[in-house]
Amino acid sequence: MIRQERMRIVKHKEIAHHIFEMTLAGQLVHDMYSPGQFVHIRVSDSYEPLLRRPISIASINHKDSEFTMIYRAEGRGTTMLSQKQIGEELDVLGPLGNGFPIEEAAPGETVVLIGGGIGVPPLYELSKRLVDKGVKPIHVLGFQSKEAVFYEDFFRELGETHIVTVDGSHGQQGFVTTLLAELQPEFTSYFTCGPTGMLAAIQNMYHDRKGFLSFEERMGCGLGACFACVCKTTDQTEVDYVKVCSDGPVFPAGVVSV
Amino acid sequence: MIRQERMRIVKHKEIAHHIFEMTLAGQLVHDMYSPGQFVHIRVSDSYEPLLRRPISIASINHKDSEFTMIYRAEGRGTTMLSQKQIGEELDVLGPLGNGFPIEEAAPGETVVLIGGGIGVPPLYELSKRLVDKGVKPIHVLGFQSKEAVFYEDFFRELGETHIVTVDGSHGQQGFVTTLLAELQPEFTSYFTCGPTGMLAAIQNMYHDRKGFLSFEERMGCGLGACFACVCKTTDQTEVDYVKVCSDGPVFPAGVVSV
Amino acid sequence: MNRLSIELPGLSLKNPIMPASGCFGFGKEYARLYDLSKLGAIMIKATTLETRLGNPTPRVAETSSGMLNAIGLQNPGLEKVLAEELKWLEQYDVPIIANVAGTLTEDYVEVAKHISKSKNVHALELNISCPNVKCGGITFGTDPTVAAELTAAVKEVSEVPVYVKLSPNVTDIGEIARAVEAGGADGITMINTLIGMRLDTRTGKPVIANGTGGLSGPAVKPVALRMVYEVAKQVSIPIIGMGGVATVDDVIDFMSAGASAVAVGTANFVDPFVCPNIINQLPEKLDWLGLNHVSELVGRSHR
Amino acid sequence: MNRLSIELPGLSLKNPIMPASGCFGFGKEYARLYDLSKLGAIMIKATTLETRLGNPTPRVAETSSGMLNAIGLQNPGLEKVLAEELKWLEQYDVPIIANVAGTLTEDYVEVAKHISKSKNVHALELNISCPNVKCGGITFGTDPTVAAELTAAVKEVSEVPVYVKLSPNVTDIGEIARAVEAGGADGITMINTLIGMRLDTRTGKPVIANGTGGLSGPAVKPVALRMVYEVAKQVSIPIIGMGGVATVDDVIDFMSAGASAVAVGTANFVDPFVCPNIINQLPEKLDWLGLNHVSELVGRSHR
Ligand SMILES: Cc1cc2nc3c(=O)[nH]c(=O)nc-3n(C[C@H](O)[C@H](O)[C@H](O)COP(=O)(O)OP(=O)(O)OC[C@H]3O[C@@H](n4cnc5c(N)ncnc54)[C@H](O)[C@@H]3O)c2cc1C
Ligand SMILES: Cc1cc2nc3c(=O)[nH]c(=O)nc-3n(C[C@H](O)[C@H](O)[C@H](O)COP(=O)(O)OP(=O)(O)OC[C@H]3O[C@@H](n4cnc5c(N)ncnc54)[C@H](O)[C@@H]3O)c2cc1C
Ligand SMILES: Cc1cc2nc3c(=O)[nH]c(=O)nc-3n(C[C@H](O)[C@H](O)[C@H](O)COP(=O)(O)O)c2cc1C
Ligand SMILES: Cc1cc2nc3c(=O)[nH]c(=O)nc-3n(C[C@H](O)[C@H](O)[C@H](O)COP(=O)(O)O)c2cc1C
Ligand code: FES
Ligand code: FES
Repeated sequence: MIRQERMRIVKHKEIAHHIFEMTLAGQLVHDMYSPGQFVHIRVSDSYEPLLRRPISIASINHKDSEFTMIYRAEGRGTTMLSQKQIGEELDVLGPLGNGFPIEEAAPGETVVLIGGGIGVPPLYELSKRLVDKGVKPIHVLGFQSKEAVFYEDFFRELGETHIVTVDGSHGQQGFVTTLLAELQPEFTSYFTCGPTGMLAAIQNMYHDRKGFLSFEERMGCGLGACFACVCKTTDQTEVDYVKVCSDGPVFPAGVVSV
Repeated sequence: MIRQERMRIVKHKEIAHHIFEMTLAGQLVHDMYSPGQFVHIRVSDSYEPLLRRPISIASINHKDSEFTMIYRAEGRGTTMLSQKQIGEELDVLGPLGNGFPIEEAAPGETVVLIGGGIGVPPLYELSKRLVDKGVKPIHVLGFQSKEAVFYEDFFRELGETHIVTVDGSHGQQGFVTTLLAELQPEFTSYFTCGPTGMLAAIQNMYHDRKGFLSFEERMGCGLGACFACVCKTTDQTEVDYVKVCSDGPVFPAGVVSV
Repeated sequence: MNRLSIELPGLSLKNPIMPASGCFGFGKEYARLYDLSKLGAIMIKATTLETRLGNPTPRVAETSSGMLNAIGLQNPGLEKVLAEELKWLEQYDVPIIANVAGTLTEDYVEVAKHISKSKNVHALELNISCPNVKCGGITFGTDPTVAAELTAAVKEVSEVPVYVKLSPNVTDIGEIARAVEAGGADGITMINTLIGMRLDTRTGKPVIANGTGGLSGPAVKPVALRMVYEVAKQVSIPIIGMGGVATVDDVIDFMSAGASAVAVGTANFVDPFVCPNIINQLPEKLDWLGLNHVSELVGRSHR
Repeated sequence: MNRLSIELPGLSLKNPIMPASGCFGFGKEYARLYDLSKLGAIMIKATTLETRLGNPTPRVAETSSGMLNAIGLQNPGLEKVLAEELKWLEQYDVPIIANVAGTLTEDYVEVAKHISKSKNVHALELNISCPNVKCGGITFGTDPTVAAELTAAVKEVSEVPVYVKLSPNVTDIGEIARAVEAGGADGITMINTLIGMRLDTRTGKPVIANGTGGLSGPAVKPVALRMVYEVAKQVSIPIIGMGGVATVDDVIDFMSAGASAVAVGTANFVDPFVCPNIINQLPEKLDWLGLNHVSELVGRSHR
C-alpha cells in the first residue's frame, strides 16, 4: 500500500562530498518490498519548493521500522533536505514504483550490478537481497571522483567490487562501461541504475543480454496520474510509452528507448 | 544606521497564549536608540512567505548586544517564527522607524502609557527609559483575556499598572478607554501603542492633550521607499501623508487622521 | 441536511470539491489512496478523438510556489477512455466531468457527442485553453467569436450540460466568458494555466522540452481569484473555480469570489490526500464563519 | 575591461542591474544602505504631472512567493521630482530612467518634455501598464494602436530615448511590443505586474482596499521570462527584463531569454542589498559559464 506519513529522522550524515545518508523511521517501511522502489519526499511545509523529490530506497530495516536513503545535495530541494536535523519529521509518500525483480536471478547465478553516482544506493539493498538468496553479485560502481565515493566497503562485504572514477582519483579511471569492456565478466543478468547516458551505453553494450535498468525522469505526482514522467518505448514493446513512476522505475532491458 | 544582520536567537519562549518572547543577539543592537523602533524580520529563507514582518523592539540590552521582542503567532509568518529554535539565526533588518520621544517627558512628570495587545511590548522599554529619567509612568494595558496577558509584573515593578481584559477574565472588564474614563489620571502626556481602533478612541478622548501614538500599517520595504504604509494626515499638519515605517511608527497626537 | 451539497447544471455534488483535469488522470491512481466516492466530482484528463502521446520530456519544471507543465494532452483517445477508463469509474458514486479537447471544431464535436452519452459523464468541460499544444486548445480560448462558435457547436450534440474552460492568457477574460455564455455554455470552469517558461541557468535553454509550459499552483492563485471575481460579475452561469487551490481557506476564497464549486489541481501532487482533507475540514470552517451551508459562501465578496 | 558594462540607447550602464520603478522610491532610502553609484541605473518611481496621493490602504498583500500592490502611483508630482528628487540624485554617478505616467496622452507628453531635460535622466520609461489606476496606465498598454500613438507622441518631445513598459495582462504581448517599436520606442521594459487579488478568508472581502492589485515577485518569474523570450524574437530594440528577479541566476535567465539589462523590484523589500549583491556575484557567474562579458548572455536561449 502507498502511504503518506510523517516519518522521523533517526540518522543523518554526510558520507561523501555533498552526499548524505538519511535514515527514517515509520510504519511505511513495512510496505516496502523491493529494492529499487522509491519514496517521494516533501522537503518543506512551505510551497517553495513546491514539488516532492523522488529518492530511492537504499536499504530497508523492517525490524526497526527504518529505511535508509542516500542523496546528493545539489539543487534547492535536496540542499534544504540536507539541513534537516535528527529528530525532525519528514513528509514521505511511498513506497512507489516497482523495484528490481529479484526473482529474475536464481541461486548460484552471477549477476553484475552497475551503478553510477546517486544511482548506486538502490543497488545496495538489491545486492543484500541477492546475496541472501545465494546469488553472486559483481559490483561495478562509477563516481565522479574520490570525494564522491560512498559505501565502497559495504559493497565489498557483499561481493566483488570495482570502483571507477571519471578523474581517476580513486579506483580505475574512466566510466563503468570502460571497466566492463575490460573486465568482460561472466554473468546471467545485469541490474543497473544511474544517469540516462550510462543506462543507454549499457543497454547498447549488452543489447542481447538479460538486464534491468532503473530510470530517472522529472516527476509531478509520482503515482502515475499526471503523465509527467513518460518514456518512449522501443519497437520491441507493445505499449507506446511507460511511466517511470508507476510502471518503473525499473524496466527490463530493451523496453525504454534511450 | 540601518543594518541587515543574521542575528542569533538566544531566548525564545511562549509567555502567554500564542504570545512569544524572543531575544536576539547581534551588533545591530548597538544602533537601536529608541523604544518604539522596530525591526523587519525575514521568517524563512524561502520565498514563501516572501515579505518581512515588522516587530517592535520590546527591550534593549546594549551590554550583552541583545534585544527582546514579543509577538503573537497568528498568521503564517509569525507561526513559522514561533517554531524557530534557540541557536538558529534570523535575518533582521533594523532598527527602523523613529520610536517614542523620551525627551518630551521631563523628570518629575507623570505620563500614561496605554497599550493594547501586541501593542504593549514597546511600552516596556519606553517605561524603563522614562523611569530611569525620573518620569513617573502609569500603565494602562488592555488584553483580550487572561490567557493573553503578559509582562504584568514587569510593568508593576516600574510603576502603577492597570490591566483590563475584554472578557473580564483578568483585571477590570472592558477597554483601556473605559478604564481611563473611570480612572481620570493626572498626566502631562500620554504614549500609546495598539490596534488602530484603540488609537483612534484615545486620540479622540484626549484630543486636547499632548500624546504620542504608535501606528501599524501593512508594509513592503519598511524603509520609506515603496509607499505601502502611508497614512492620511489631519488638517492640522502640513504634509499630505506620512509613512508609518520611516516617518513613524510614532506620531504626535493629531498628525494621523484616524 | 448535507451542508456541503451543491446543485449545478447536470451535477448534483455531495460537496464542491473536485480534482482538476490532468492532475488526477482517470482516478485509478488516487483510488489506491482513498475512496473516490468522497469527491464532489472528478474532472478527468483531457480526452481527444485519437490517442495522443503528448510532448517530449522533460514535461514539468518547478517554479517558486508553482510548476510548469507541458504534458501535451497525452491520453489514450476517445475509444479507450469510453471502454476502459469511464467504465472502470462506474464503480464509484461520483459524477464525472469529461474534459474534451481537439484540434478542429469537428474533433471537439465528435468527442463531445460520444463521451456525453457515457453513463457517469454528467457534464463536459471544453478545454479551449490548453497552452501546450500547437493547434487547437488555447487558440479557441483567446478569441471570443471562435470560443462562442465552438461552444454552440458542442452544445448542439452534447447530451449533458457543457462547461467551458477559460484561458487566463487573455486581455479581457470577461469578454470571453460573456461570449461562451452567449454561445450557450451552461457553466464556466477557470482558470487553465498561465503560459510560462523556465530556463536552465547553465545552458540558457528551456528546461521543458516544449519550450514553454503552463504555470499552475499557489503562485497563480491571486490571478485566478481576480479572474473568477471579474467573471462572476459579468455572467449568470455558474463558475467552477481553480488555480492554486491547496487548502480549505483557498476554497473559501474562490467561493467568496463567486465560484460555485472548486477544483484542485497541482496540490494533488504535493499532498495526494488534499481533496478528502479539504472536504473533511469544510464543515468546521463553515462553523467558524457562522454559516450553515457551503452555498452561502458563493459570491460573498460581491455583497 | 569592465565585464559587466552594457550600452543601450541613452544608457551607458556600468552593469546591467537596476532597481525597478516603484520599488526604490527616488533612491534616498537605499542610499542609507549603500552607494547608489554602484548600480547600473535607477528606475525612479512613476512621476505624474500633478501630486498624487494614491489609493487607500491596505495597499499591499502577501501571496505565495509574491505580493500584490495597489499603491496607485503616489508621487510628489513633476515639479517636486525635478527640483528635489532628481536634483538630490545628481550627487551619484548613476543614470536615471524616469518612469512617466499619466491619465491622458497630454499628461505623458508634458511630463516627458520636462523630465527628459533633467541632467541625470538618460532615458524615459513610459508606464502604459500600471494596473492600479482607474484611467490611463494599463488602458494604454492593452491596445496596440493606442500604445503606438502614445509612444510616438512622447518620442516627439523627449530629449532622451524612450523605453515603453509593457503590461503582461494581454493576449499577445508580441503584438504590443511590435506596435511600440513601430511607434518609435528605443527600447522595451517588461513586465509590469499581473492583475491579482487576495481575499480576507474570514470576511470574504478583498485585503487590498483597491480590490485588485498588481502581482510581483518570484511567483511571476516564469510568466515574465516567457514574455521576454517571446518579445525578443519579435522586435529588434533592446529589452530591460524584470519580474520576480531575486538572485544572480534570475539575472542570467532573463538575459539568456533576450534582455539586455535586468531590473529588480519586489526583491528589494526582501533583501535591501539585493542589487549590489547580484552585481558582486555576476563576474563569478560569468566565470562559471565560461563567458568573458555579460553581453554574451543576451539571447543565449535563442541561439
Ligand atoms: C525514481 C528516482 C529515484 C531517485 N533516487 C535518487 C537517490 O536515491 N538519490 C539521489 O540523490 N537522487 C535520486 N534521484 C534524483 C533526485 O530525485 C533529484 O536529484 C532531485 O529531485 C533533485 O532535486 P533538487 O531539489 O536538488 O533539484 P532542483 O533543481 O531544485 O529540482 C527542481 C525539480 O526538478 C526535479 N529534478 C531535478 N533533477 C532530477 C532528477 N535527476 N530526476 C528527477 N527529477 C529531478 C526535482 O525533483 C524538482 O521537481 C532519483 C530520481 C528518480 C526519478
Ligand atoms: C511598526 C509595527 C510594529 C509591530 N510590532 C509588533 C510587535 O511587537 N508584536 C507583534 O506581535 N506584532 C507587531 N506588529 C504586527 C505584526 O507585524 C503582524 O502581526 C505580522 O506582520 C503578521 O504577520 P503574520 O505572518 O502573522 O500574518 P499574515 O496574515 O501571514 O501576514 C500577511 C501580511 O500582512 C502583514 N500584516 C498582517 N498583519 C499586520 C499588522 N497588524 N501590521 C502590519 N502588517 C501586518 C504581514 O506583515 C504580511 O506581509 C507590528 C506591526 C508594525 C507595523
Ligand atoms: C500536469 C498538469 C496537467 C494538466 N492537464 C490538463 C488537461 O488535460 N486539461 C485541462 O483542461 N487542464 C489541464 N491542466 C490544468 C488544470 O486542470 C488546472 O486548470 C490548472 O492546473 C490550475 O489549477 P492548479 O493551480 O490547482 O493546478 C493540467 C495541469 C497540470 C499541472
Ligand atoms: C510596490 C510596487 C510599486 C510599483 N510601482 C511602479 C511604478 O510606479 N511604475 C511602474 O512602472 N512599475 C511599478 N511597479 C512594478 C515594478 O516596477 C515591476 O515591473 C514589477 O514589480 C515586476 O518586478 P518584480 O517582480 O521584480 O517586483 C511597482 C511594483 C511594486 C511591487
Ligand atoms: S510522475 Fe505523474 S505520472 Fe509519473
Ligand atoms: S513600507 Fe515601504 S514606504 Fe513604508
